[in-house]
Amino acid sequence: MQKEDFSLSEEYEKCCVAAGPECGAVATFTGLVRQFEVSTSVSGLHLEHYPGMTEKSMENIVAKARNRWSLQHVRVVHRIGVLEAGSQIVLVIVASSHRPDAFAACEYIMDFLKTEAVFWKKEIRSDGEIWIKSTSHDYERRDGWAGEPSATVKRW
Amino acid sequence: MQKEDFSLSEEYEKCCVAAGPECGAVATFTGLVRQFEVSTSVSGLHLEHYPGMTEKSMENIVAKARNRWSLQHVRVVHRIGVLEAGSQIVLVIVASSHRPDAFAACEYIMDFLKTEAVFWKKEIRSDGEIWIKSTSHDYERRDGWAGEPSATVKRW
Amino acid sequence: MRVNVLFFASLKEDLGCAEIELQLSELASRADLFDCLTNELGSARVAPLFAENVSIAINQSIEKGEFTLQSGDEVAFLPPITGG
Amino acid sequence: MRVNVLFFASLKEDLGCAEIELQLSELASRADLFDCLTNELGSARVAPLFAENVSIAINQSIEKGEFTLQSGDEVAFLPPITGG
Repeated sequence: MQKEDFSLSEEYEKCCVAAGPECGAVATFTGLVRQFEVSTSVSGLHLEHYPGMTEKSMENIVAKARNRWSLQHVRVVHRIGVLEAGSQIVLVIVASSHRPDAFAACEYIMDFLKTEAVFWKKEIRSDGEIWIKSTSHDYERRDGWAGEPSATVKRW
Repeated sequence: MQKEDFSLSEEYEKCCVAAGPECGAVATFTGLVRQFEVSTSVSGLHLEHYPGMTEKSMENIVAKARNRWSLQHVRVVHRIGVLEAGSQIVLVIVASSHRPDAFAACEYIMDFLKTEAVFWKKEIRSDGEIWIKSTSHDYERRDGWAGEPSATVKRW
Repeated sequence: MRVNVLFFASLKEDLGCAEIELQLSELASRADLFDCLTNELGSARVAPLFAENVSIAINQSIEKGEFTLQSGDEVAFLPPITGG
Repeated sequence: MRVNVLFFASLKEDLGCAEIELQLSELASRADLFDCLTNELGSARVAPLFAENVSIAINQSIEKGEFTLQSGDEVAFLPPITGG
């Protein structure tokens, strides 16, 4: 959790060192503040958190991912405070021996960050400030991870 | 296609500029040469391609991904020649307004690169050199993308 | 006993304060907490805390049912989280 | 007419050459191509080209069925690709 910006490049270098010689796959995700939401112009985002509880909620998500897949390194960096349009908000980096684990864990962590990490976001729009709500689509994505992994790969 | 190494950081910077203000999500994947395969030590990988045909096969994969999802920027960098253990092999960067498209397209491109891009790989092992084969798992992953996207998100 | 109560995000704005220290009796219940808040802040101002989608965390753990408070507990009112 | 034939990866190693120029008659068929390669390289050496999982590309397009070659065509023998 930090107010400062992060560097994908630095975190990637650290990840490769930490993951070691059995690492074959690194998946990353970076979330950015979009300048437009539907037809409204957004000049920035205010991210509020609950010091202590937010960290615990994020550690819990990472622990669940590490428990589910074989991962060599996981790093989540999340910014808080006021972020201008175009700014980086969140970074997830996952290293694994194999591609499927790296992709799945990275997407899993993002889907749970979107629904279970303790953050509140307010959009700073041309027509005022508005606290945003989770979408039902976010919950559907999270719930898609429920149950045991099946033998068949299913896409959407 | 290049013999030289690539920089995730440079490609990410270019991607953010190219993707523009509607970009909210950047997914990346980097494939590395693993030092161990099962119990065998691997000192390097020799990647052979068919100049012209390999490029066409990769452009075709990217075009299919662009056709299927709403993407602002896609970049694939692939190295050829002899790569030492720990080296970067391939980089895929995808930018989109929304997270699901960025993740899906990045994974789709990797799954098709693994099965339809014209490359041959030889492992340089402690016990000799061996041309490696695609695994049935690679084909299952590719075939998981067949058909129309369904309304339900399914995981594995 | 004294208990610290925190308000986050839209609730902080609705109530116009981020934090309030309450004087409660030992083992105060959920109902005692709401009564005390209503006395301190007025019923109009605390109305948003009664919304169904507002969660209460005691010492940073969500408590969905009944609870009793102890001295030094940290109580927080959380609007629905919107994630990272 | 002259046609250039390329061999990749394990086939290049098995045959001990990356490229051979063949002299073929106009509109040479798949069978004519294999006959000519056998004459040039010997039946033992060309045996790997007959494997079921070997693909033939004409001017960088895979041809699974019959074909006829034209002057200047680029023919390539490809072992199963193993991807990026």
